Amino acid sequence: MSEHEGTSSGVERLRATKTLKEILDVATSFEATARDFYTALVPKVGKNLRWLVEDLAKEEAGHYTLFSGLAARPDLERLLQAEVATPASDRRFSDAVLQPDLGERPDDQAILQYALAREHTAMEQYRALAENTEPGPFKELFEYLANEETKHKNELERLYYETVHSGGV
Amino acid sequence: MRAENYQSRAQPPSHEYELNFGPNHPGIEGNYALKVRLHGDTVIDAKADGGYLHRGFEKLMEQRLWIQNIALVPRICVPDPAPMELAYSMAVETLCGLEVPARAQWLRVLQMELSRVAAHLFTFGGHAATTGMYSTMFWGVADRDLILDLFEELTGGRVYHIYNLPGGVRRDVPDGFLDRVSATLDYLESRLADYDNLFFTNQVFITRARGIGPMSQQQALELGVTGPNLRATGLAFDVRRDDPYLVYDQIEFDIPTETAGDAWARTLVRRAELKESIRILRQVVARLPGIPGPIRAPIPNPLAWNVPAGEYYSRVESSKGELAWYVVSTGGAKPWRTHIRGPSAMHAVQVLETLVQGCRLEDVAQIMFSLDACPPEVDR
Amino acid sequence: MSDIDYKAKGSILNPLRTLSFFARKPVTMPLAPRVAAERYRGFHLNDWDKCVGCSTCQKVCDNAAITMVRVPGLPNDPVKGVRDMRPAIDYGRCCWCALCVDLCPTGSITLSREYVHTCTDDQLSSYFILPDPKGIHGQFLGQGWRKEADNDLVDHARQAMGEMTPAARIGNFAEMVNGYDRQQAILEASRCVQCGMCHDACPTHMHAPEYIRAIWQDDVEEAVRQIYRTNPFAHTCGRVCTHKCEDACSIGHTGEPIAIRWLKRYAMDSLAPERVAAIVAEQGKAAPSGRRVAIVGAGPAGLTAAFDLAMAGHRVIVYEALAQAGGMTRYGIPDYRLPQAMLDRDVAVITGLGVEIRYGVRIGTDVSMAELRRDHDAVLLAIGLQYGRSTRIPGSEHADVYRAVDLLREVSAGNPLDVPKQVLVIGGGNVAMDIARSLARLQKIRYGEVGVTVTALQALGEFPADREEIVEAGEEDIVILPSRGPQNVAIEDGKVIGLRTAAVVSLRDAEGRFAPTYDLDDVQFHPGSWVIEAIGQLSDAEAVLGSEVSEQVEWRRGRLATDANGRTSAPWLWTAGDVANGPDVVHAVADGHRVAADMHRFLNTLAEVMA
Amino acid sequence: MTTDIGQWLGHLIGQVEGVQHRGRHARRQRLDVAPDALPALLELLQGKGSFVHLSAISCVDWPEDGQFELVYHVWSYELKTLVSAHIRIPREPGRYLSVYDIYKPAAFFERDIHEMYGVFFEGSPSMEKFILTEWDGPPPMRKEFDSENWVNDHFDWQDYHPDWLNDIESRGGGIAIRPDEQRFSRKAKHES
Repeated sequence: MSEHEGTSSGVERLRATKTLKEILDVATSFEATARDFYTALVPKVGKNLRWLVEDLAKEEAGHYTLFSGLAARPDLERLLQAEVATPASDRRFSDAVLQPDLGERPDDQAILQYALAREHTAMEQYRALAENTEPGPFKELFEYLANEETKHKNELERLYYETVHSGGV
Repeated sequence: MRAENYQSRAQPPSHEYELNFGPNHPGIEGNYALKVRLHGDTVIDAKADGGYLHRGFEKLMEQRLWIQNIALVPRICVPDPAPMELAYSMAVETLCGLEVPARAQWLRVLQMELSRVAAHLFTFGGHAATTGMYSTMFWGVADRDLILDLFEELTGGRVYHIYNLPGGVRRDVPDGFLDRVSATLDYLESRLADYDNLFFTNQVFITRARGIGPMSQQQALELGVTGPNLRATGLAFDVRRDDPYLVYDQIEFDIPTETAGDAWARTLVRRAELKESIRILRQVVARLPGIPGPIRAPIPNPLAWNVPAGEYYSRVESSKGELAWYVVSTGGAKPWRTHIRGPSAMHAVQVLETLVQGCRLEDVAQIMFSLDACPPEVDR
Repeated sequence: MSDIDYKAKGSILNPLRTLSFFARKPVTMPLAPRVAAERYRGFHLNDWDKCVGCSTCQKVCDNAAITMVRVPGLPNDPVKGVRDMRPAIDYGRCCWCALCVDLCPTGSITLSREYVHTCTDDQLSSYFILPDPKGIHGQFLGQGWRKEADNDLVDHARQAMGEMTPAARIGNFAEMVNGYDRQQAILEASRCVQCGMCHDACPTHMHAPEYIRAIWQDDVEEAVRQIYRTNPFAHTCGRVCTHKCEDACSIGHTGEPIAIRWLKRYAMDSLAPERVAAIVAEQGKAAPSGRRVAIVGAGPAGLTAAFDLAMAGHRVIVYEALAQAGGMTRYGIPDYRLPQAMLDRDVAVITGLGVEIRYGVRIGTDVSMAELRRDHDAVLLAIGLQYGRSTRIPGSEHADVYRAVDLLREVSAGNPLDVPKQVLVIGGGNVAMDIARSLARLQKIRYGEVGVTVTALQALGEFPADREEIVEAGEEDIVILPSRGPQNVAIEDGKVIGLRTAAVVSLRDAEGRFAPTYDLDDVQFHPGSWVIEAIGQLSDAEAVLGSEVSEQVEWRRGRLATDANGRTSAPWLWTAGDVANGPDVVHAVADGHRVAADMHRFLNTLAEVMA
Repeated sequence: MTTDIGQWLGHLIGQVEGVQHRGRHARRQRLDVAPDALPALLELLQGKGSFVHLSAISCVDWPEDGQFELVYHVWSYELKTLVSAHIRIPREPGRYLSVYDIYKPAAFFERDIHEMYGVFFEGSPSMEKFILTEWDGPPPMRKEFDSENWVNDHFDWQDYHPDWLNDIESRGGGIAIRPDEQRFSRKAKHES
């Protein structure tokens, strides 16, 4: 599911520090990929699962818009050059930029498991970034994102258990 | 009773007239009354006239669940309601084959004899009042109240105990209750001397009561007289002894009799019975602590209680005489038929009608009270 | 015999001795009202927190003195057996017998220690009281008559149900519960106070008070008549119903609830199938309507709807993918709980009405939904949840990791299973218990001993399974490990060797929703050669409908969107049963009735249009 | 009581034709007898059996059989046994013989049965009304007379409007189940 061994893009990113700009770029493409992935999945799943995929796409699109907006703000340009320590979760986060292969007609459980893993990675990444960033607008941004992703992940977890563990039968 | 029902029974000659004696509860329309035909102040004929004091018990009982009738039957006789519950319960128990636990039987004796004492105190008072001796009535009613206090504690009700259920009784004695019974019995015994002075050995009362409403044993048997009224003619018959129920066969008591068969003798029998009841109650107080529970046999849910088909005639000795229920079940949730044989129904109609023949008007009330007739039980 | 001799003692002077009373101290009683005795039967008090509005007091009242009053704002929950009604007493009718106290199932009613209430003519309404804990005069003087062990008339104890001992039942699939005999059934039925809480709580609102009463009256035919008013799966529900009725039973507040399920079973078992069929026929089948209905799935929901629609005169054809009818009741419930012969009886009554069941036809594969639609006026989708969910933990894709429903289907169909000596079951619901106990029996038969371990996320008290299932599983030497979350299936040399679980720290989040968290420092290994997942089920509704129909209809969060009557956005298609509202037989029956009624309304309008 | 009541009674009633005898216990004996044999039986019981006390006469209505059952409860002070003699008479015309000549208390019971069931006793001293002097309806103890219906037809339920009820009604609640809808004794049917 979220195990994608052997992707070649990892090595160059194995640096101790990165600029905020670099990190934001990755995050933006992370959200864009997800948005595109879910959007592409919509016609592939049965109509009964479409609500789930559409919900997920909408969520990711929201984050993408937020990031694109930040990158375009001239007043933040200087701050974006600051170097921050690369979080331990960075590699997994970067890997998730790539689209997974869930097969031709993934079921609700598979979609949820993918989404859960993604949210978990994002949550860890943003939390670590928030810790590594000097106090200021970006620290607040990462904290905000970490909380968002945590909430989202919890929501998905509940949905997962309610869907899969369908109760006392 | 409406005015149009007060029509004279015949067209009497001018020197005879008719008097409606009663209804004896002036506030209640349609109560029991005695229509007396007089020649001067001498009674030449009398007819009992039933009323509507309590109405249609037997019909009502056919429409109620077996257990619900327990709430109804004590109302048939206010002065002595307890035996009504008991006799009805005994009939149902026989039909159901219920074994009443020993402790329940002793508790029932306790209730019965307390009720008998209360009823006799009431009767003394009533009888005394008919001869103008109202102090005895006040005393009797006040002392009866002490028994009612005990009933309130034991059963939750002062007059309508609703204490029996088919199968046993509803509650056990509360803490310290037997001590309070003993104290009340001590008090009542001590009062007996007062009653003797004021009433039983009062020469005015003796003179008023002796020779009034006399009945021979032969006459009493013919008229179906029972209870103290029968024993006052010398026949020592008592259902408790001769058709025994509860645990009366384990209790020592005498059956007092008199021979004169008049109003005086009837009252003397009751006075002696009061003492016998106290004697019985002392035995209950002494033995009850040693009788283990339970106080009720297991009974079904009252809402789903079919009593097996059958019939039974259950009899007890009430303070007024032989009390019986004839109960018929067709196996249903309600009685098919219940018929009460109340002692007063006999005494207040045929017996009273007979005994007042030839007596003087002022003795009619005394004869009635000396028979201890209970109008509600006539009307039932 | 008299002990006073009036001749000797009688004197006109004797009463004068009484004059000595003038010298005595007068007895003076205070004017203030005194409090009555501790068990005095005064005016009613009612503890509103205890009272559930069952109206038993009203039923036992001799004098029609009790009126039930609906009080807005009080809890009103049929499933919990609580009504927002409270008794009001008419003191123009009450006789203070206190039978209402003695028979009160909750013990909420007591009587006060007050003697008197009186009023003038213009205040007559003060004789009509809604008792609360303070009583008629708003002054609580302590409780008088109340329910104690001596005077309690509620019949608390249930008739014991005979069943096979664990040793006797573990080696076979024979039905383990004996059922009541006539005497037991009558005694058990006699405990009922006819409050009707069961009727309100039952999903299909069975006339339980009526059939319990009929059983008590030894009128089994009447009982069956009452049962069939609402439930054509009576043999089945008499055995495996989740009996919401018993949870709501008012006797359950202070005693054991009436064994309503077993009484239903008694009534059904007591009557020959021909008599049951004759009683059903009494209801009278309507004249043929000329309408055709297709029902997909011969489970309880589909067949209940088939029953109703056939009675209403419609031609009903049921398409069943498997070889026999009953759905999960046949292929999910083991024989020791529900012998298939009993299910056959229920089905026979329904087919006896002219309902045709075509077996072995899988809609979406053998016949398309479009064809069904073409050949019928209306279609009901009642396919249930036939597919097991997988945990998809690492290793769960191994061939020796099974879904419980698949195995149960094999057991019920009588197909041989190569059950190993030690198996592991994941799940705490009834399906988990069913597969655990079924495999235990197969192991006992094959190896002479049981080797089943059940792990579940829930703590023992929170298992979705019925209490008795858990107890009985324990009696059959099945090991149950609560609060363990599966982490991975251990595989060695291509073979399953066991399951790793972590301790569950918490099962629910702050909002009470299901979201387990694990303590990964507390991991255990459970050896076993098979792992069976019994965590949840899903349907293949989308596949049955086919993509064309599937695209046409509305969906709502993964399920077909329906109105309150089970009708989808396609005017010819309804859905019912577990696939719509799960997950037990009686809910499916209720669903079947509801949907059938709506389909019948629809078919009637069709007839009008055609005419 | 040392006498074997059953045996003794069996011997006595052997003199009356068609009597069936059952004993519940020593002090309760039941006899079933044809109506025309009852007076002779009672005379025998009273004269030879010392059953001098007529405790009661009970009437039981059996509408489905079209019969009234009359039960004569007699007691012997000597034998200490109660014998209940049962007869069945046709409900129509509901006539029977008075036993007043044998037992005086019969007058009271017969008058009562006449008033409550409409059974006429020939030779009874008074068949006048006793309690129901203002009643011109059917004999009320007959099963077909439904007294509760009669009450409901002739009397109104008290119409109460206490403040608490007005308040509850203003909040959307109110009387939900009237007592007459639920009264259990009314619902429970007779099974016979």
